[in-house]
Parts: sequence; structure tokens; C-alpha cells
Amino acid sequence: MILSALIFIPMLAALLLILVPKEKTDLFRWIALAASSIQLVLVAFLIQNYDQSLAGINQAETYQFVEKFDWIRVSAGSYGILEITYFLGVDGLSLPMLILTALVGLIGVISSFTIDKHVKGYFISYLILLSAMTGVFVALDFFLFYLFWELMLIPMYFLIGIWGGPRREYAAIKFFLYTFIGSLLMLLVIIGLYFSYVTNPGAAPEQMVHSFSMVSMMNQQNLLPGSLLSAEHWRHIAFLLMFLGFAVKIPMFPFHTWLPDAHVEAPTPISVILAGVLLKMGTYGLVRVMMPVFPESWLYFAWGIGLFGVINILYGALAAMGQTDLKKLIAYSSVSHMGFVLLGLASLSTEGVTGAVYQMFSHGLISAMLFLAVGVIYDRAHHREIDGFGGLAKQMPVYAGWTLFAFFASLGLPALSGFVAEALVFMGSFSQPVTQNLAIVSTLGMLITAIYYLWTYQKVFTGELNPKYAGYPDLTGRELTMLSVLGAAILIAGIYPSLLTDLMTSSVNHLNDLVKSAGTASAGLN
Amino acid sequence: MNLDALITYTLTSTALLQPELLVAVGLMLILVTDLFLKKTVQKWISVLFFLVMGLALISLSRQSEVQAQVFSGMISIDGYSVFFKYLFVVSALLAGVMSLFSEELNQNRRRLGEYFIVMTGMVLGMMLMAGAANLLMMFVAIELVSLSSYILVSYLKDDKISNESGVKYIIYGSFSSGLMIYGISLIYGITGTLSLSEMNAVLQNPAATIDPVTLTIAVLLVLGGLGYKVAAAPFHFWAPDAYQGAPTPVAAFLSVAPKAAGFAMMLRFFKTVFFGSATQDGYVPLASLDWVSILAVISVLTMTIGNVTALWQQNVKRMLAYSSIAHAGYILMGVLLLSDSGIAAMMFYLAYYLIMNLGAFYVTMLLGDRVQSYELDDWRGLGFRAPVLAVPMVIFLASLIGIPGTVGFTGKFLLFVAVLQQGSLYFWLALIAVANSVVSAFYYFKVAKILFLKKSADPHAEPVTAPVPAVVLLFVFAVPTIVLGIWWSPLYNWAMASVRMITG
Amino acid sequence: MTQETLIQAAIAVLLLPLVSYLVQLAAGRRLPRQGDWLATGFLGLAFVLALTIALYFLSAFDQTLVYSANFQWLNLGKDWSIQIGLKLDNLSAVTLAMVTLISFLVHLFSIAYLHDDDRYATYFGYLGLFTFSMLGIVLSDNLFSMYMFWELVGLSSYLLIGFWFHKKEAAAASTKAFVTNRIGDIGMWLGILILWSQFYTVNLDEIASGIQNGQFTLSTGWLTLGGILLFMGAVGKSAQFPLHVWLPDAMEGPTPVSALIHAATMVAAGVYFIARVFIILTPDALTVIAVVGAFTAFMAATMALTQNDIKRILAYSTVSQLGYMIMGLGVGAYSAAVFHLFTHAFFKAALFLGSGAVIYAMHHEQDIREMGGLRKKLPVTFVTYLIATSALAGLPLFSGFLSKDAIIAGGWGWASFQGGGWYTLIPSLGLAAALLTAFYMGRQVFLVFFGEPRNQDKFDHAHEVPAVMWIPLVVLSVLSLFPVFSLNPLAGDSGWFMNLIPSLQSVVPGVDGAARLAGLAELTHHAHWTTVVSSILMTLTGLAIAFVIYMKKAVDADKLAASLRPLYLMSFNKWYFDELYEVTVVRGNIVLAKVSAFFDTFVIDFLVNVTGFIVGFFGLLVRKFQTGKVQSYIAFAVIGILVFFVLKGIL
Amino acid sequence: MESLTLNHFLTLSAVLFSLGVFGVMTRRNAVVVLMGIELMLNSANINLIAFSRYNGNMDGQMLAIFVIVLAAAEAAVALAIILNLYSNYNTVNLDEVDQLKE
Repeated sequence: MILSALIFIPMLAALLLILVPKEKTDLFRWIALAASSIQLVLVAFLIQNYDQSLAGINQAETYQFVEKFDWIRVSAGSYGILEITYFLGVDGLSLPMLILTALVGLIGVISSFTIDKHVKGYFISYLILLSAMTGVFVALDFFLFYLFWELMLIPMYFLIGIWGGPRREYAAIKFFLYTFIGSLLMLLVIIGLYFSYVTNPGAAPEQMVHSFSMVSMMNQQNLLPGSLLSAEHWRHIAFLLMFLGFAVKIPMFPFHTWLPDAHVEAPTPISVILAGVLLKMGTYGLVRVMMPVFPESWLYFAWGIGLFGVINILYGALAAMGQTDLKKLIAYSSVSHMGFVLLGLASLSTEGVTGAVYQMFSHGLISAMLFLAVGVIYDRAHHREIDGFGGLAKQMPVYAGWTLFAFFASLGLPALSGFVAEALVFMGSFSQPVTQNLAIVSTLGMLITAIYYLWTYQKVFTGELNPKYAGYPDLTGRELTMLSVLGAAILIAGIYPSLLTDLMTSSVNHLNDLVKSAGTASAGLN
Repeated sequence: MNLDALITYTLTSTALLQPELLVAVGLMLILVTDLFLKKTVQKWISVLFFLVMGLALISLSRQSEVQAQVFSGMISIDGYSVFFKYLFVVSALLAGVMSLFSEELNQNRRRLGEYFIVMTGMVLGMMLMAGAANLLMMFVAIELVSLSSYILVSYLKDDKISNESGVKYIIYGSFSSGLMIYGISLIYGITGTLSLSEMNAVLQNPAATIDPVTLTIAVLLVLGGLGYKVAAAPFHFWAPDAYQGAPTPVAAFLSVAPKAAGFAMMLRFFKTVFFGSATQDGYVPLASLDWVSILAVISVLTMTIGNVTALWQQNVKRMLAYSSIAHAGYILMGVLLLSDSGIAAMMFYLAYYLIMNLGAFYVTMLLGDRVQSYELDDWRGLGFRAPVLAVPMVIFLASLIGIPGTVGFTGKFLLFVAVLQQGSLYFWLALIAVANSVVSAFYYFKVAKILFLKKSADPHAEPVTAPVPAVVLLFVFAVPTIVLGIWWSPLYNWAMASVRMITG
Repeated sequence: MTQETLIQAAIAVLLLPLVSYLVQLAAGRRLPRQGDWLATGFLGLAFVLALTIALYFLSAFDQTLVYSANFQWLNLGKDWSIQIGLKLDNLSAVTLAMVTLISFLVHLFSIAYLHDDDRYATYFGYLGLFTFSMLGIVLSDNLFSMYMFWELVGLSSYLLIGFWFHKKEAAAASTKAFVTNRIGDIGMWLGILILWSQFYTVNLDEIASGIQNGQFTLSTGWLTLGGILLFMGAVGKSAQFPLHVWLPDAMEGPTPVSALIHAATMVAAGVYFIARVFIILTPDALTVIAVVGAFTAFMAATMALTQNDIKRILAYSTVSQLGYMIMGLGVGAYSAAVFHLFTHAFFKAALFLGSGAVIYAMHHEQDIREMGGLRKKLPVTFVTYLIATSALAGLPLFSGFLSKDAIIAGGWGWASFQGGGWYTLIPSLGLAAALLTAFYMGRQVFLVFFGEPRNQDKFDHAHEVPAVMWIPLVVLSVLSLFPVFSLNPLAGDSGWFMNLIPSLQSVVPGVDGAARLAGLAELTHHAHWTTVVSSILMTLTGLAIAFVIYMKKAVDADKLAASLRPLYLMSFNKWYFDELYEVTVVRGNIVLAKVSAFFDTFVIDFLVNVTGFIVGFFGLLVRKFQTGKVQSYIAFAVIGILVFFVLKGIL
Repeated sequence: MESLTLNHFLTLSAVLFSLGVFGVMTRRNAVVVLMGIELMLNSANINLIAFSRYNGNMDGQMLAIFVIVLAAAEAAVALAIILNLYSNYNTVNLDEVDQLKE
């Protein structure tokens, strides 16, 4: 039951909050803090008892901490049985994401302490959001997955829309609609899959069990002959539709424009969650669903996916360089960094995919840290114009130091997590013929990223101190805690990556073999 | 047949018709009592109403297994019709309770007697619609429902808007019943019978010579009548005006119950008359009578028009009216498939639509009564003034959009399932529906935006509350919206079972 | 000493500076004297350890002695894994000692030089961080960790150049330095990727043996490309053409930093790195390297001629000297190049610290036109400076002569090995650079220490620097004398160094490494004496010209400049490289960025919104049908039925 | 002389029906519109009775009777509402009742 606990503790806390009278603002904060701390503890427990040798992916039995109950099981007329299960499980792909969610979630709560408007509503939404995100990362039934996936929309809408900046309404609805259209297309594909796969192939039509379990869909022998998705071109169409659903979340060029708006308008903690965890849901969907369920399509489109990854990297970086708003800059840098994930996944090599997953984790921490850093200065100066600052390093040396740390982490300085991820992605994509050319081009990203971060630092922190900002206090204890916790995590993940990679290695390799083996059949990469 | 046989037959039929008869008797009862009740104790009439409905429910519950044709094939009683009868009675109950909390209905101690009488009559009519297996019965039933709804819509005599909507409604309505009866007469002429099953037999009989053109005209005319009842494009124009003008509980009631009745009837009509034996999936249409494409076009038109028009509405009631049009469009997808799962999805959707839409209308009514306006602009920042009302509103809106974890999603989900069950055949339809859902998300959440994201005009506006019983009723809507959204297999099984029991 | 103890000692040497960094950052400000003694002490200790290691290797006097240890850094459950480790051989051992020594001396020097800076503690911390990263490069036995430390070095240089970030120039210079280096690093990284994708290992020895066994499946062209790409890294770090532009700006940093990082050690890392991968470089790649090196040596020397900032002159001379080393490697004079790396490290550190002392004495005056006659005021500094200058100029009896001479000889040897022709251009450029070097160094010395003081008031306040500053000068200048390296003042190759670290033979398939090595050695030997003579002549000429112009004032410098105006401007404006890059790279970047930002907002996002608008507009349209007149509704219904009737006909 | 055939009745009813529809769509006076509707209903009645005569069963006539009844009821309700309309708007001109639109 530990996974259920992991998911529902925040939700229960939210219910609890409903009962608390809305004057007791501190109580809300502490309850939320408690809830997310418990989550962190539970995750630690998971790591403790996690067996690294088990792969998961398409083998239901090698998932860990599994919970599986019949949820809905009805006879869909002549079509056999419609089965939805409450199916949770963890493997090497979801565990890192859980760690990330718990950690960033906690940080988010701490940074939410500054929220003083409608505190009750805020924390209720926040906790529901937390539950939804956790759920996405452990759900193994497509219906459940989709439920959590969508559940996250509404709290997010209000978190941006109520506690956000001046253009919050626009940003909120844009985020909502953009994600919504993506996920509806996804829903269609899910239903298509549901019709095309049965858990008991060969049974009589009336007895066939059409299940929403992802795991059964990952095993191609469950494919129902003659069904919609047994036709190759329909598989490709379905693949693209579903990919669109995830691409919006990643966000992949050209579906990324909701991100800058959402980030700029969202309050700091929500930006943290958004960049830290939400974006990862998209890429997580790719590894959890797209690759194992549509292996041959994945191989078929691998180069294209990698190409879009590169476009993300370069275009995102250039666009970031062109920004004048600090938060927008970081938002675009997120676009750029998520590109590495696509590139790594497209390479379908152990290093590449490991790097991609690692990038998901590391970018989660780094972007969280970056947004916190921006939040710090925004709280003081109430603007984010890069050119509006100057010489802050003299006034707030500690803050400057941590910001520089975050910047360098983000531009891939060795010994910090970002480097490990990017290095692995490069190694993987370069060593695979499909993506080699892409890898070469994408190295330019390293340069552009360095340029815009250092320029930004130069403009904001160096030079003579702008007298406007004299007398700003340096980091408060709370801010310092958040930054240093993340910083420490980034450093550890950068120096000793095995801590994390060991958790995912077997899954990643299994995933690769799974996809590649499907590729040997159809014309994929050599 | 001899007299005894006739008597026994009539008696058995009567016995089988118990729920309808109960309602009918109840109608008389209320009518009479109302005459003797003093103005001061008006409210008690409602108790009687609830009593009748309750009894109807009980007697319905004893008909779950029945499958019969009564009064020489006039009415067929089967799981299908029973399912719908449940919907009608339940919605009548809920709407009835809503009316008690409505201010516009209760202000200056207006007599509620007629109100409940007419409502009872309407329920009776809808029950007959669900069962009608004969054009005669169909027409009578439809007219009964229409007439009562005209009265309900224009119930606020001294309210101009209500009055206007009444006029438009009755003129449009009687016009379309004119169309329908003319169509019926033609069909009767062609097939020489009014009974649906016999018609089907005639149409299936290769020997019979049917003039397709006449048939087409006839059926189109009937379709006009049915389309008007379910407010499907292009017969939907009356709906927004009628709903906006009608008292909110009535609008709520109209948006669910008669719609359901209309669908029930439409489906029985098409399925019984124009389709041959059922096969694995769906039904074999009779030669040269491909209604599916027409219905598909109507469905697309309906959902699209409903949604895009709703985008611009400033009046919540009107917006909900358009939204109900859009939902009719979705439901039509289930109808046109004419597959078991399609029909089941349709019934399912109607049941769930009942909950969430009544809920939405109910909150609308409460808020509207509090701020004396249904204009969105007057609702700014109401969310934080009246969280108890506004948060459930968000739930209903989410459900209308189709966010997972709500009944709305389950309904849409099953519709999509049914559509995609036909393979790639109606994939385009599904895509259009998806696009529409996204559009709908925009205007539904516009309400949420107004409620929570906007600042209210005067910052010191005092919090808005509602009487406890009203709030309780609110949760009667809100809780199922979520619970049934997550746990829905019983209802689905029921719908599925009922589908299998449809008889001509 | 056993291998374990050696390795442990090496690790200790590596980690001591890191510890100093962490301590300084965490508690520096709270320590007495802000912990400078602590940092310096750590470095002293590191030096002692390093020295013992070096001495151990020297005493063993075995060219093939190698101790290495590595551990598994990353294992992804495949048949390969990323091993990271350190390798102790003569080269790394000696370099270890050299780096720690100079770092230690710079620490000492800084105690006085920065004593009243308000980020004193941080400064020592950064020095520690730098030393740590530098030692990391030196010890790495694999490309991966080398790259990691490579970038860390970049970071610490960024921090130290921008140490006085309140100066706009300093901040800009630091950014420039890091970005320019990043360009090189990308090349280096790609080179690493090529090798990785071939051998799935980053360990240098394994790669070398892999190449030797012909496991490099791609064409030799790829190998050449790989070599050139790796060299790009060196181009960045060692400020070779065309990425040399950052080094002069880097002088914005504190002078001791310039001595440590931008003269002695970090910039030499490029050379060291090429030396490490020397054996896998194809002849073509080496040729490219040689050309770049020679050209840089000459170009930078010409730039140095006309500068007036005492540090900038030294900076350009550094670039030029690095060019020598690179050229040396390119022409296969491996040990000569490495040798020059060492000699240069010492005398250039001495020069920078000396200039630091001068600047310190002149109250942070850096313009040599403001100085003059300082020899009376700063005797110690003067002497040490003179020694270092002679070493740099390449006068016999000084270390610089030995190494530079060896390189040029190697150049001639290589040229004739390649069959003369344009190849002879390479060593000739080297010789020309030698002349120019002698000239600008002479100019500097004459202007700074001789003649009459041009700025009397500054001159009067000048006085000899404290011991902590001149002791390092003395040490370094002593290390710039010939006996330290070779008892024969005219031949470096007879000294211990070049024998301890002999040239290596290429393992590239299709190249007979042994033959090539022997041939080069042979021809180099032939070229030796001619080189000695010619280079001495060059040096003396250079000095003579300088003497004539700036000492005797026989020729007026300004008139000369005027008469050679185009050349003068060319040199004075550093061949207009900064301007060129400004308009091309920098501007180009900004424009591109602005364009894509614009594109994003006004094209992509616009399209997104437009779709919304279209739907809304459609809504407005449809809405108009709801006229409010019931009869029009009826009309629409009738029309609808008719339309359907028609449709039915069609369908 | 030939006798009346079914088609005569059908044509008649068709004409009546069309007249009815036309009236409904063109007349401005609510009451006249109602009359148009009555025309439509009665044209249907003619059909029904004619068909019932020719099909030789009573269903049509039965339905016709129901239609007459319902028409009466409808007229009653409609007139009531229109009356109410007059008291509210002082007009029975349908063009003037268009508050609710778009």
C-alpha cells in the first residue's frame, strides 16, 4: 500500500485543510509541509527496499511495490470485457521521478510560505497537484495514468490563475487548453489501444479481456489481429497523435509557447513545480509509454524525434538569449534542456537513454533552483528585467554565489548533475549512426547556453552596484536552505551519478533491448 | 377476440403500466388537493408531488425484468424504457426540490400548485415517450410533454422575458409537431400501419413497393419533430431563448429530462423501423435508407454550433443552454452508431448529464438569486465570497468539460469507446468531438475564471451564503458527480442490460 | 616507496588544494588573517609531497616508469564502463611538482599583494580551486576526467579573472575567457566523442593500444579530424590563433593570478594535453598543429611590440611562447616542447610576479611609459626580472635558450624531414618570433628599469617590495638558470629533463612511428648548431634594436611608428581580431537571438493565438443566426430539412 | 365521370400544409401564425383519413381524432400565452418580441 499512501497522503492532507478555518494560515503551511515531508520519507523507504536487478517495463512481475486491484470490469457487449485496474508499480524509470517529485514538492512547499493570499485555497490546490503528479509516475494502468494526468490540470489552472502575475488569466487558460487538446488526442489513442490489445489472446470474442494495463500493451503478442492498431499506418498515426499529447507537456518545439507564459505568470513555487516536475511528465510518458508500446514507430521516427530535440536545444537556447525577462530566459532554457532528453531517447543507446532520464532528474533540480533564485530577487526588486539590475554580487554575495552555481549547473559544468546527463546524451547520440549528425549539431547548444547565462550573470550581478538595490538583504535562512539543499543534490548527482544510474540501469537496458528487438523486425536503425 | 380475453388483456396491460398510472392518478390528486389548499400552505403541494414520484420510483423498481407490449403494441415496457423512466422521475424529483429553493418561483407567494401539476403531467408524458412503440402513442406523448413544458417555461406570468420565451417556444414547438404529424401521416400512408414493428416488417418485405422519396420526406419531417425535442441543429434555435427565459429549475429540468425522452424515442424509432437484425457490432440498415450519415452531419453541426456560440455568452443560463445543445451533439454520436455500446453510452451519458447539468443549473440558480443577476460580469470574484457554492460549481464545470474523475469524463469516454469500436470508420467524428471539447473547456472555465480569478467589483463585498438544506442538496449533486465518475460499472452494466432488452 | 603510497600521495596532493578551497569558502572570513596561512600551508604541504613524488621518479630515472590507478565511475550494465583514474609517470610527476611550486609561490606573493582586498579569503579559496582542477588535468589518465577538470579550470579562471567584478572590464573579460574556451572545449569534446564511439573507453592508454591494433574502424581522415578536434581544446586553453583573444583581456585579473593561471600553468594545460594525446595524432593533424603554433608565435610577438601595459606585453609574449610549444609538438619535438613548457612556466611566472611587484610599487600603475629608472628603487625585483627576461629572450646560459633552441632545431629537422619546401616556413617563423621577443622584452626592460623616471611623483613613492613578494621572485629566477635543467648551456637535449621525458613515437596505423622518430631525431641533430648560431644572432639583433631605440634614443620611437604607421596600427590593434569577432561572432549571436525571440513571439505564438481567434470568430458568425425572431428559427428549420433532403439525394 | 383518387386528397393536403408553413413563416400576428399551424395539423388529418380509407384500417382515423384534440389543447395554451404576451407587451406582433437573441 506504500504507493497508494505516497499518492493519497497529500490528497488527504488537502481534505484535512478543508476543515481548517481559513484564518489559521500557519496551520495550512505546516500541514502541507508535513504531508510532503512524509512523501519524501516514503520515497526514501522505497529506495531502501528497491531491488536494482529487476527491470519492469513490459514485465508485470518485475515491477516493485505493485498494487493491483480490479477497478472496473464490465462486459462491453459483443466486444468482450472492458477492464480497468488500479495498477501501481515502480521500476527504474519511475523511481527517479518519484525522488524528484518528492524533493521538489517539498522545496515547493517551503517556498510557498511566502504566499499570503487565499492561503487555504492555495495549499489545497497545491497538495492535489502533488498527488496528481505522484500518481502519474506510478500508474501502470492507462486509465489511471490519464486520470492523474488530467487531474493535475485544474489545480494548476487555479494556481497560475489566482496567485499568478499580471497576465495570469491568459497564461492559465493557455496552459489549460494546450495541455487539454494534447491529452484528448492521447485519450483517443488510449481507447484505440484498449481495443487492439487483450490480456488473454485467443479467447472467444465474448471472453476477451480488453485491459487498460500499459504493461499488457507493451507485449506485442497481446495485439489483436485485425484490430485497428494492428495496421502499421494506423500505428504510426496513433503514435504521432499520442506523441503530440506528450510533446505539448515536454514542451517540444513548436508546441512550447505556453511554457514561457505560464512560467512568467506563475508564482515562484509553481514555476518550480512546473519546470521541476511537470515538464518531466511529458518525457516520462515517452519512456513509459511511447517507446515500449510503439517500438517500431519509435524506431521509424527516431531521427525526426532527435531532430526536434536538436531544434529544441538550439532554438530554445537562442530564444533564451533574446529574452529580457529573467524568468522567461530560464523558461526558454528549460525548452532547450528538455531537448537533450528527446535527443537521448532518439539515440536508443544505453548511454543516451540513461542520459535522457538523468537529464529529466537533473533538470528538475536545476530548473527548480534557477526559479527559486529568480524568485529571491523578484521578491526584493519586484521586477525581473535583466538590464534593470547590476552589481548585485556586491550587495548579496551569498545569493550571487548560489545563482552562479545554478547557472553553471545549467550550462553543464562538470561535477554538477547537468554535465553528467548531457555528456551521456552526447555519447549515446553520437555513437549511434541515426543521431550522429544531430549530436554534432547539438553541441553548439553548449556554447550558446554558456553565452546567455554568463551574459545574464554579467548584467545582473557584476559591475558597479546599482544604487537602487543598495540595502537589499542577502538570502534569508529559508531561501538559503532551499537553495543549498538543491545545490547539494545537484553536486552529489554530478560527482557520483552511480547513486541514481544504478537504480535505473536494468530498466533502461531492458527498454532499449525491447525497442531494438522490435526494430530488427521492421526497418529501423542498424 | 372475446370479451373476457379482452378484459384480462386490458387488466394485465394496466397492471404492467403501473408507474404511468400512478403518476396519472397523482396528477389528478394534486390537481384536486390544490383546489382546496389555502395559499398559506402552498408548499405542502410539493410534498404530495414528491410522494407521487417516490411511489413511481418504487413501482418502477419492480419492473426491472419486465419485457412486454401493452395495449395492442401501443406501449412497450422493457429495460430500455424503464431505465429512462427512472431518469425522468429522478430528475423530476431533483428539479422539484430545486424549485423549492428558487426565489423567482416563490417570490410574492406565487401559487406552486399548477407548477407541480404541470410537472407531473410532463413526467407522465415523458414516461409514455420512452415506451411508445406506435406513432400514435409517440405523437400523443410528445404533445403532452410539449404542452406542459410550454406552460412551465412561461410560468412567470408577469415576467416579460419568461413570457417571450414561452411564446417563441410554443410557436416553434407546435410548428414542429405540425411537421411531425404530417410526416407521420405520410409514413402511415406508405406502410399502412402506425406500429413501429409492423412498419419494420413492411419495409423489410421485399415484395412491398416503397417510394423512397416520399419515405425520405416523411422521415425527415419526423426527424424535425424529434430534433426539436432534443434540440439538435438545425432545430435547436428555440432552446437558448426558452432556457434563458424559463425559471431556472424549469430550464434545468428541460435541459435534461425531455432531451432524454427525445433521445429515447428517436432511438427506438430509428432502431425499430429502419434497421434489420442486429449483428456483432451495430445493426444492418435497410437498403437505401442510410440515416447514419444524416445523423452524423446533424451531430457535428449540433456540437459545433452549440460550443462556438456558447463562447460568446455573457448570461450563464444562456451559456448553459448552448452547452446543452453541444452535449446533445455528443450524445447523437452514440445514437448514430446504433451499436449496443453506442446506445449504452448514450443512455449512460444522459444519466450522467442529468446529474452534472442539474447541478450546474442549481448552483447557477443559487448564485443568480443571491446576486440578482445571471450576467457573468456581476459574478466577478464571487468564488471567494461563496466558496461553498462556487467550488461545487467548478466540479460541475470540470465534469461538463470532461475532466477525468468526474461523471462527465466517464460519459464522454464511453462515447469515444463506442465510436472507436467501429474502427477507423468514425475516427473523424471523434476528432471533431475532441476539438469541440477543447472549445467547450474555454467557456466553461470562463465561469471559473470569473468566479475565482477576477476581483469582485467592491472589495468589501460580504460573503454569500445559502440555507443549509440548499447546500445539502448541492452536495447531493456534487458528490455523485465525483463518486459515480470513479465508480461506474453498476450503471454501465444496467445500461448495457437495458439495451439488450429493447423491443420494437 | 611502494606504488600505493605514491598514488595516495598523489591523491593527497590533488585534494589538499580542494580542501583549502572548501575551508576558505566555508570559514575563511572567520579565520585569523582570513586563513591565508592555512591556504598557503596546504599548498606548501602539497608541494612537498609533489616534490617527493617527483624526486622519486627522477631518482628512478626510468623513462617507462608508470604508476596508475583508476576506479569505476559509471557502469550502465554493459560490457563497457567509464573508468576514471590517475596516472603517474615522469611527465605528470614533474608537472605536479612544477604546478604546486608555482601555486605555492603565488600564494605567498598574494599575501602581500592582496592584503587589503575585502574578498581576501575568497581569493585564496579560488586559488585552491584552480590548483585542484589543474592538478586534476595533470594526473588524469583518461579523456573524460581530463575534460571535467579542463572545464573546472575554465571555471576557476572565470572566477579569478572576474575577481574584481565591480570593474566592467574584468567582468567582460571573464565572460569572454570562459566562452572562448567553451568553443575550444566543444571541439575537444567532439574529438573525445569520436574516440569514445570507436573504443567505448576514455582511458588514453587503451585508446592508444586500440588505435595501434587497428581497431579504429573509420578512415584515417576521421582520426586526423579527431586529433584536430582535440587540438581545438588546446587552442582554446593555450590561447592559440584564432582563439587567442581572451588571454590579453584576462590580465584584468589580479597580477598573481596572471602569473599562476595565465602564464605558468593553465595556459600550458593545452600543451600538456596535446603531449598526452601526442601518440595518437596523425602526421596531418600534427602539421596543422605546427602551422597554428608557428603562426601564433609570430603573430603574438608582433602584437607585443607596441603595447604599453606591462602586463599585456607579457600576456602576448605568453601567447607567443605557447605558440612555440604547440609548434614544437607539431613538428614532433615532443620533449623540447614539454621542456619549454617548464622553463617558460618558471621565467614567465617570475616575469609576471616581477611586473606585479613593479605595479605594486608604483601603486597600481601599469603603463610602462609612466615608469623608468626603477632599478635603483627595486634592486631585487630588477635583478630577477632581468634574469627572467634573458631567459625569455633566449640568451645563452638561461633556461629559455635551451628549450626554445631545441624547438626551433626540431622545426628545421621536421622541415627537412618533410622535404623542405614551404615547410621551412615554420621554423623561420619561429626564428622571426625570437627576434621580436628579444626586441619587445628589451624595450620593456629599458623603459621600466633604465633611463629617467617619467613620472617623478610615482617614482618617489616607489620602494622595494616586502619579503613575501621578492622571495618567490628569487626562487623563480634561480629556476630560470641553465644549470637547473642542463649542465651544457648550449644543448638542452643533453640535460636530464629531455632524457627523462623522451619523444614518443606515434601509434597511428600506416605511420612507421619508430622510423619517423629516428628520422626526426637525426635531422634535428644536424640542424642543432646552425640553430644555436642563428637564434643567438636573432636575439642579439632584437636586443640591439631595442637598445638603440629606447636606451640610446638614436632613433625616435614615435617617428619610427609614424613612418611605419600601417604596420604600427596593425600591431597596436592586435591585428583587429577583437573588432572582427565583435562584428561577426558577437553581433551575429545577438542578432540571431533577437530574431528567434521575435520569431517565437510573433510567429509561433501568434499562430497559436490565431487558431483561437478563428474559432471565436466562427462563433460570432454562427451567433448571428440566433436572430431572436421565432419565425426565422422556423425558416432555418425548414431550410435545414430541405438541405438534408438534397443531401439524402446525394448520399 | 371519374371518382376522387387518393392523389386528390394528397395534393389538397400538401397544398394546405404548404399554405400553413408559409403562413407561419410570413405572418407577423401571433394569432394568424397559430392559424397557420392549425392548417398544417389539419392537412395532416386529411392525409390520415384519406390513407386510412385507402389502407382499409382505422389507425389513421384514430390518430386524426387525437390530433384534433391535441390541436385544440395546443390552441388553448397558445392563446393563453399570447394573451399574456399582449398584457406584457401590448402587442401580438412576433417581430417585436426579440429581447432574447444571439
